[in-house]
Amino acid sequence: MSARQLDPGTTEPEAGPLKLVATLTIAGLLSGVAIVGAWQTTRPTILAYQAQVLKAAVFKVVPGAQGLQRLAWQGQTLAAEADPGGEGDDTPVVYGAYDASGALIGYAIPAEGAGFQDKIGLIYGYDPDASKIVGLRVLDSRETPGLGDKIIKDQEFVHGWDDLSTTPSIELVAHGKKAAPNQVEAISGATISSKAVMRIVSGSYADWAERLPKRADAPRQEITPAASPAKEVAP
Amino acid sequence: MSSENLRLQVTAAPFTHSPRTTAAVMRDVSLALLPVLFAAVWYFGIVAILVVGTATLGAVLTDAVLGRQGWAGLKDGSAILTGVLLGLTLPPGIPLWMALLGGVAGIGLGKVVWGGLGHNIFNPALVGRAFLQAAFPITLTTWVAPGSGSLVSLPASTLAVPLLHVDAVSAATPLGLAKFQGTLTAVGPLLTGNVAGSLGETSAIILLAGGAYLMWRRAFDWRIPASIILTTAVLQAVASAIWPGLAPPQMMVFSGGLLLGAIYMATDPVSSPTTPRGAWIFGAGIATLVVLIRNWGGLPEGVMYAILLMNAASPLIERATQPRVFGRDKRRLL
Amino acid sequence: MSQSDRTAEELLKGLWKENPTFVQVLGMCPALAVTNSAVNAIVMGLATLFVLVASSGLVSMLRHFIPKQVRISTYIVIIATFVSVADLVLQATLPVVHKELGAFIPLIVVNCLILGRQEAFAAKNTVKLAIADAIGMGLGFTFALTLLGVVREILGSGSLFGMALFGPNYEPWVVMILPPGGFIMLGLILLVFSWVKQRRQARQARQADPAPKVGVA
Amino acid sequence: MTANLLGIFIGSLLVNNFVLSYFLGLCPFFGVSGKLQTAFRLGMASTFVMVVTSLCASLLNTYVLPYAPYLRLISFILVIASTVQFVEMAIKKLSPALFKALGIFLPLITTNCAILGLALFQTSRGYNLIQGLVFATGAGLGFTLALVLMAGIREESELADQPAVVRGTAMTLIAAGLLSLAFMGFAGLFGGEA
Repeated sequence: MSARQLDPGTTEPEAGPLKLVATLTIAGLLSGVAIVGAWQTTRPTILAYQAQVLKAAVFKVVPGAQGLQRLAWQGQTLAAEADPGGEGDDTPVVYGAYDASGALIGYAIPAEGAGFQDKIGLIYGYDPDASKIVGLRVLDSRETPGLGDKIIKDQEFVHGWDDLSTTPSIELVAHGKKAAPNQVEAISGATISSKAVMRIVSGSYADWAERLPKRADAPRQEITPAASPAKEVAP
Repeated sequence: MSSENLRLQVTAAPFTHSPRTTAAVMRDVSLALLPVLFAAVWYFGIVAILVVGTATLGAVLTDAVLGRQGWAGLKDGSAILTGVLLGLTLPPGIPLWMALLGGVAGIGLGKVVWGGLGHNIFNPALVGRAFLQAAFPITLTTWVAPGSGSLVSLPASTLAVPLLHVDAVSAATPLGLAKFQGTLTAVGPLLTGNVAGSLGETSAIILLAGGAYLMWRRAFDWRIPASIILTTAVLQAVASAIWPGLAPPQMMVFSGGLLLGAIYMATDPVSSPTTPRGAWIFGAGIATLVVLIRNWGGLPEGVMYAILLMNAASPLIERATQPRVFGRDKRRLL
Repeated sequence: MSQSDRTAEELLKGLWKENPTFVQVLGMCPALAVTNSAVNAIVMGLATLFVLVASSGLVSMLRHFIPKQVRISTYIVIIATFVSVADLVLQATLPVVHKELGAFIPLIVVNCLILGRQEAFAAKNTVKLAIADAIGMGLGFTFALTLLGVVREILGSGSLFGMALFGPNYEPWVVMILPPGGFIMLGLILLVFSWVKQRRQARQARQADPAPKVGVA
Repeated sequence: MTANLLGIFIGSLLVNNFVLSYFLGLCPFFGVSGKLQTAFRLGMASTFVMVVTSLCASLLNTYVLPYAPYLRLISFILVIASTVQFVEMAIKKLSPALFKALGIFLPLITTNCAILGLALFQTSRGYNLIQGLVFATGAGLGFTLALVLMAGIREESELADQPAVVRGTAMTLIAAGLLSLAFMGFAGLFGGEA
């Protein structure tokens, strides 16, 4: 674009202010109608996909899960949160993972934080009765391809979180140095991204897991066949 | 780059005339590098020669084929020097085809496209190294422990088939140990060079001796290494006094590529400022970046990046520190 | 020149002679940002093509009704609308690619190529020509992006359209899918372009003037 | 999570420099980086517009967009266009000298994708008002830094006797690639741990 093109031509006959305002208003109105139309049409598909992605992630990090529901703190009690409050809503939530009978078998906790390059978003499964982390998946990351993105691709690292004791606390050790049930091995060559994942999980764990109720005290899932469990994802 | 600029006949920096020819300087630098190469062979075996040789081959061939002067352009020795320096920054176990590629990339992207010797903004050897580091991040940070093989044995990865990956055993460098495991290395091994690292960054004593020789021969601007080493030591002394977890200053100076970079890379007269004040600023800038990256960055080593960044800034430094021309009004930088 | 010839010419010029990326050097942000894989590059190219064709058609249709003073704002509103629509449709149909492209779909709005075509062509020509021009430019852009995406993916990931090409032991040139690789690769492609062009000019000059000439460096 | 401000600032200034790592603002980067002085001025003007845009985007994100998320793109672009218009008028009134110096570059800022990119990234990362302002300042100064470094390189290499094939955009792209390579050294700097 050259500046000349942006400069409104002054030699042209002036259009009246009314016409200018009218043009912009009509353009705005039509544009609004078009966008809202597209939004309405695509919304169900987008939400269904997001719900599916979330469901897949929850079922992966809490093995054996059959159903899930959003849980949030309401005062001192953890309760099911029916519907997200819109895109601006950032009430922290966890997902309860349930077996077929509607009893809670674990929590899937989304967490995010700074990585080597950019934000890392992940979700991890937590079993409150055993005080164990039972699974972890990185959902969102822009870590260096071939290096930092091993936190997604390196199966050894990913499965290092499958049965991880949280007592007294989780620890990262160098590759091949795991000696205790509360230790995860870092990926060799991608120590920084491994560290970032550990930091994010530790931080979120301190915020969440310690006060999450045991299985028996957790809210049950209402089994209504029609209800699709997850409405919206904020991974 | 509009064509309306008047094409003046301008020679490239450095403008100061010196009785010493480029080729003579190159000879001195090569001479000073010989002990470094011997040390590399001593610690890592004959593979050091192979890596340095292949990198040099890549550099020389590229300069001869793509360079404007063809084979005649090799006479000043600068392409050979670039190749040798590049080779010395590589890890001992690097596959040879990568070393060759590094030489090609260094000369191609770092020198030929800029118009050849005297016109490049970045140090070609470091361009090659940075390209390799970005292309093969794992291989370029896979180190071999010194003395782990016999003089003539080769690491398994050396003869890897081009384009294919071979796993290699990795030892940690002193800087990596300090950063990721919190283990400090004593000054003794750093001085003698009995540590894992790039081929040329082993022995601090030998590197310093080479620097002293170059200074005596006036083959380089001593201000730049002096500024880098002093600033690094001072900044790290202050930083490690404030945050006791950081490595001590002596380790900062003697480990990794700091000395190799300060003495042989940063002093490249084409890609560094030519004014004395500019040289001090240039060095201090490199040191500041090194201290920042090593202490608070994601990478254990940052000398290469620090030098490349200051290479990029050196036209600005030069401009800001140029003595005012008589009769012209004070010209601000911006 | 007949009408259909003119249309064909407007269509073809964007593909090669006035290729938006290689010749006009417009819309570099998406050309570099999303070309780390061939699929991303094609989707981005096609999304841009859609927005470009739709906006050019509409702008050309309305060219007598939009007052000069507010034309840029109107164009931007029109473009932003189509981009919003494209964004939503992509999110619904190709969610995985949409996630990878991230913010670069909304950024089509400020792709200088699109606003440039409205101002330079659509606002002054008939609907038919405007659409032909837009299709040509859009395809040229898609072609350039795809070429870049294919090269970068093959070198950087050892795959093409997600399928591994060289087996599991390939050592990928990670740099190619990182930002520096994008800059350098496009730079090298442009270099090849201008080298070919120079050689052709030199040959033409030689043919015109048979006297021996000094070769071009 | 509350990302620390130093991390955000360094992140947008160096680690994820808008030009060299996100490829945003390339049009002015290639168009205006030929002369040091104009590069610096355009950079500073863009920084100012970025800060104002960030402020407006924060307000929109808090008060308007929760109710109408589909208007995000169109409201951002309108905010940017009017901010640029407003900045242009303000500078013209307050400092005619500066206005003259910036000249044609001001309207160009509207189509600088770095500005829209800033608003979009700020939204998708969920930055609050303060974080957004720090992000915008870092990104703007980072844009200026890239522009100024590039201008220095280009002014110097104009004087060099380059091969004719290389001159022009190809050269600038390769230079940007090498600069971007050098900026990789900042990866992870102050990344959330400072």
